[in-house]
Amino acid sequence: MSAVEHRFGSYGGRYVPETLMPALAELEAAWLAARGDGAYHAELDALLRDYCGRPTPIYEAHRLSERVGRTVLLKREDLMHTGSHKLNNALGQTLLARRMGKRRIIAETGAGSHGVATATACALLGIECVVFMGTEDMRRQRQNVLRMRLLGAHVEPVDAGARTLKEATSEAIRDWVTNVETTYYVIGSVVGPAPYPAMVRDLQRRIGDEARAEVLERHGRLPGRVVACVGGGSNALGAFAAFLDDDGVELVGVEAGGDGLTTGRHGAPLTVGGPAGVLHGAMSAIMQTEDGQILEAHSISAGLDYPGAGPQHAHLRDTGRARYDAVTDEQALQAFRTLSELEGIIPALESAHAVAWVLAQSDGELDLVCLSGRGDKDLAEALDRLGIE
Amino acid sequence: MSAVEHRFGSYGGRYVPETLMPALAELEAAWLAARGDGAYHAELDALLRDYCGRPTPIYEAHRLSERVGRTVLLKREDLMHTGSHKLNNALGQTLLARRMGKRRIIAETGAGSHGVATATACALLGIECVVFMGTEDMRRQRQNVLRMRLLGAHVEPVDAGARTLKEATSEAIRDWVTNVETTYYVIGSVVGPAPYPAMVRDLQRRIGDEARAEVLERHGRLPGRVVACVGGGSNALGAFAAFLDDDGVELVGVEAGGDGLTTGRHGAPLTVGGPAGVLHGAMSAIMQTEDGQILEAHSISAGLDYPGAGPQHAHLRDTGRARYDAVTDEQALQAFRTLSELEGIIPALESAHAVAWVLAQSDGELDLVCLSGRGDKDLAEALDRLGIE
Amino acid sequence: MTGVEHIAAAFAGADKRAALMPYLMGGFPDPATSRAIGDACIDAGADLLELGIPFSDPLADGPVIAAAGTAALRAGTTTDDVLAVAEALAPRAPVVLMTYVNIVLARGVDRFVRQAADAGAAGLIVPDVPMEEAGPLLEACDAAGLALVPLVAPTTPDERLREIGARARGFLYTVSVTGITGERVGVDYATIVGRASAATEVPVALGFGISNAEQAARAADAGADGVIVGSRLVREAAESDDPAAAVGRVVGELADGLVG
Amino acid sequence: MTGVEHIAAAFAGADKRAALMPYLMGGFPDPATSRAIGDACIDAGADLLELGIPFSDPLADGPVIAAAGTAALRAGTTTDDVLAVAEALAPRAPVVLMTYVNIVLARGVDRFVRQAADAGAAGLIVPDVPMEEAGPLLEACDAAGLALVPLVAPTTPDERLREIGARARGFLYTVSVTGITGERVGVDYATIVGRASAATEVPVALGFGISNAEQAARAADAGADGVIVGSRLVREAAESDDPAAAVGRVVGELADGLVG
Ligand SMILES: Cc1ncc(COP(=O)(O)O)c(C=O)c1O
Ligand SMILES: Cc1ncc(COP(=O)(O)O)c(C=O)c1O
Repeated sequence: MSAVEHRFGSYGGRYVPETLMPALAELEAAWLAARGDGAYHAELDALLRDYCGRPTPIYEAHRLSERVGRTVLLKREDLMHTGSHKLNNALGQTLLARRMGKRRIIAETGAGSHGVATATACALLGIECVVFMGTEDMRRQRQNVLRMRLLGAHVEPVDAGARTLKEATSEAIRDWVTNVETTYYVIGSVVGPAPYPAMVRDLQRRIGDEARAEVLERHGRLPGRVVACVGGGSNALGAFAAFLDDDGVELVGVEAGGDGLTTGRHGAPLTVGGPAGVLHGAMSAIMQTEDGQILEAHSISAGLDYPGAGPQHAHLRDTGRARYDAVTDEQALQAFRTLSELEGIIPALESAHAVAWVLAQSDGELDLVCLSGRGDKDLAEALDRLGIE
Repeated sequence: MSAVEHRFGSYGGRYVPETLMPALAELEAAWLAARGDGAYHAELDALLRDYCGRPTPIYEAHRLSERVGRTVLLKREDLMHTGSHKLNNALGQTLLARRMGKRRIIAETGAGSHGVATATACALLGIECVVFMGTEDMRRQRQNVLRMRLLGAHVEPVDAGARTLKEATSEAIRDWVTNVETTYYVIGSVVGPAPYPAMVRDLQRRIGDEARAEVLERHGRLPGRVVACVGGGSNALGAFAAFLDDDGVELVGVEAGGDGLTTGRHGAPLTVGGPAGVLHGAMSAIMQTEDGQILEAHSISAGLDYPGAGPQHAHLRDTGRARYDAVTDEQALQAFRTLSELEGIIPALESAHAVAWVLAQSDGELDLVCLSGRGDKDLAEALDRLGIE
Repeated sequence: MTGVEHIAAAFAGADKRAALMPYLMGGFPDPATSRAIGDACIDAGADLLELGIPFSDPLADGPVIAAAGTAALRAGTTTDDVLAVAEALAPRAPVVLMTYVNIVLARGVDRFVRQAADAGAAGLIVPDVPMEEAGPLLEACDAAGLALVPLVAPTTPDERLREIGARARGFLYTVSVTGITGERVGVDYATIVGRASAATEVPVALGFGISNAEQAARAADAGADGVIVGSRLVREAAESDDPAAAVGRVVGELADGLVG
Repeated sequence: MTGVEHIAAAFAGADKRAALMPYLMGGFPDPATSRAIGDACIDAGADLLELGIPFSDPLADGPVIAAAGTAALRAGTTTDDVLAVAEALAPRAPVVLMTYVNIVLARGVDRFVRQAADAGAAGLIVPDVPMEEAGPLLEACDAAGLALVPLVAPTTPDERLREIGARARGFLYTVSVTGITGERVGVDYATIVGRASAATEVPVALGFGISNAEQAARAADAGADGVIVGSRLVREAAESDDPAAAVGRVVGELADGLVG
């Protein structure tokens, strides 16, 4: 059994207050034990199948393929229970928390997908749940706030800074520092101090494993490209992980271009490529000032509205194994509409970034796109911007 | 190959304006041909698998089972693409419409589930779509109105009567009478003139077929009871159909009890059991005055807010093969909350009626409940009534 | 004289190129006024009357007639109220009741037919009872001498048209357009009437979408034995302060168009 | 004299039962005032100063200090501004800079440490750099004579406490509670201080949650070599019209509690 990676090249690490260090060590040990425990996997596998609806299908999007002149396959994480890939991770971690005897779970959320997923897993297992969420995100993802409350979770509003995911994450970490002995912190993406980036990736790599096997079986070959949106980067890394050794498969992470990279109003630290830095416990690509102050990200999509990205992505970028690009709010919005109209699939605004990227390419063959979630949560906001209704 | 049933005992038939009779004959012939055509089934099966996410899982609801003191299995139609069982039928009919060369599709909708499903199928196949919806339903299921519009469908507001499903259906039929040569009418439940009740049942019986096989395999026996909510009755009949010959399996249809059966404000024609009548083209159980005027139904759940039910249900009731009962708005609302809190599954308010019925029973073993849809569409309305937020 | 004979006599005795059959909604705007409208129609030259019994969910009706039915129901109109209107008008002209099947079923086919016949009605039109579902109703009507008038549509294939035509009583209600009742323009009547006439022994009356004297005249030119005008008159009744006079005036214009 | 020596001398020379170390946020409410607050602290009996460089995402700070940092940044405070405040105060008392690792990394570890040392700072606290990540920073600090002060928490196991204690420079920052900075009541200091003292050669300073003279005295009673007071003073600076005077007054009270 391999160790849990702490570093990916020079990225990653564990930059957290001393108070948390023993908790991280305990978590790592528990994860190592669970990872090697058949009973843990059996329970997780059964829930992913019977409760979440895995495996999710691969759908060949005929009309979209026709539009772009090549075959596009969609990995349908939007069909997961609760509506996004986030539950793969939240369920895995919540089962882990129960093994560790924790009776209280906290999480941060941006779009609300991870918050809903965590609240769902906590309801299922009967564990107390507190979700930190920026008040701006509470406004634009109100549907998910209601879902969390109905599921019995407490949504803790965070009113600092831009009132989005960065601030919610900081507040969750502060809560964890304070209540570390009773509390398990379910991080929602491949970010944070070790062992989170590796653990969340492993819990999400089912996306890639399923997709790789299915594409091979159905198409007799691997995809030319695997494309996924990158907020923290968990759906992308979950998809990429299975293909890392397949040199012929291009891996493309699509970040939030916001108003455009030149405006500074975006959420594309990997694409822009400034100096590395530390945010929320790990060294990685981040958006920052010369002095090292973290910048506010901007994206129409709350789940991508984050100035950092997972450390393994920064490493995959530096080594050239994956490439990162950004699409603007406007492109994502149009892709949101295009996929709805052409395929009858309303994607999450996050996932719409990956679709937009595919729509913008003229080359390639056999694109596999991770459709990380459904867009019900984004309807009001997006339709307002699209001028529908 | 058996003929398409026109009558179920004395129920069913084809009570429509002469203008539609040739169209119904054409439809029946097309359906008979499609039903026997491997290519039609191959395309439908592939879409149900890759596009919709079938088979849907059977989930053993542990905490709910503990609460009621026996095992409860949930057939997870809430995990279907678009969020309910309605797409099984809408997709099957839309494929049929394309075979028939129709370029325009109309549908009625109450909760919006069938409207969204039809709009989705039409987007997928590139067919024009008009959905009739009562303005009261447009208000309480606004989320689904937005989804339909985004999918490119035109939502036609119906302002007559109680402004709910009955009026929307009447208006759709009127449109069909007028545009019958170009237009295919996708009815959303096991109602309407023949061949609709039999055709929609056949398209929905996948629910029961999958569930029966899975329960047998996993539990080595059949369920003691199959429980499903009944609006028009398509999810219930889809579930029941596979078990009709299994005498030991009790079949229970749960209607909308509204404010209570004695108040007259409900949607429970099968349970109440007055004289049969004709609504929307078929003889069946309906809610009516002594003079034969159709009464307005009442239910918190837009999808059950209908004064009729499918003719085969009336027949199953009369023959004693199935039984019908009702639960009130308040019971459904509490079940909506209970399932959310105990299992992390937010059911559609329609489906919550079936859950409420199960919660109210003290006897039985191995209940199979058809969870016909997810409750995202009902959040605002239900939380308001529950006093959450 | 049975209802069937009454109708036949009215077609035969019409002093115009085609018999004129106004439609009125029973109980709209209220029972007494609907009776007065019926009288005014007869005074103005109507040869037969079609009298609607309002139904909550009238699938074959266009917006004008549907709204009148809703208003009649809201005002408390019952089936009995409309039968009473029929009874009052029947001595002056054949009254053909028009309603939906659930109204008939609610009091039972036999009882409904008997009461209609007792009230003096001459015929019955039930647009949501096609040939296949008509059996018991046709039997009961035949027994009571009430003419069960079937509808045929432009979509009805020839073969089926002949079957319906063969079973038609009183007249064949020929729908001039696909669709619901309502005023329309520019329809070719000749083909439609020709097809219907070839398929039946009874008179052919054209309805749905005829709203003025010119259209009525065209229908007669096309060979129709009767012309049914509905929405145009119901609209008049709905919009006027003196419904009977207003409807009578329009019926007079229509009658003029059919004379000579 | 190196920073390490400067700190050692301050602990050794403190005229109280424990050295008093106020925390102030550099640049809050503005650079000049924060300097005046530092002076007032020294005037009122502070033995050392902890000087915060504001950071946008201060994970270890409670709401009061976090808000002060946000205000300082919004007012335009830069790292250079705070180094200038340090430079001004350093001649009067050892100044220990406190900031987060990204601020250090942004200008490069070596450059940051050199500039801090050049400004006369005696030590550096970086709460999000635990032992495992401290390597290069410790090396650079040692080379510059700057004391890299580590933190230990109640959750730190004994073995780990000894490892950290062995590598502590200047003093061991002992966190009195799990959690972030902020005022708290009713914590048992004796165990915490005892454990820390047993694990290190350097002085033990207790911080997080100490907000009044009575708590400070209890910390001294428990054997702490130093007492750090933060949120209480920052709150005073935030709420008063004359921050320097107000902070000075509270520091005076705290100092009194540590005398005798
Ligand atoms: C549907 C969906 N996709 C993607 C993301 C971005 O997260 P990640 O980059 O970790 O996949 C989110 C975050 O909320 C999301 O909700
Ligand atoms: C989720 C759901 N379940 C059930 C129903 C009721 O329909 P049926 O009785 O045909 O299954 C609806 C109707 O909209 C629905 O949306």
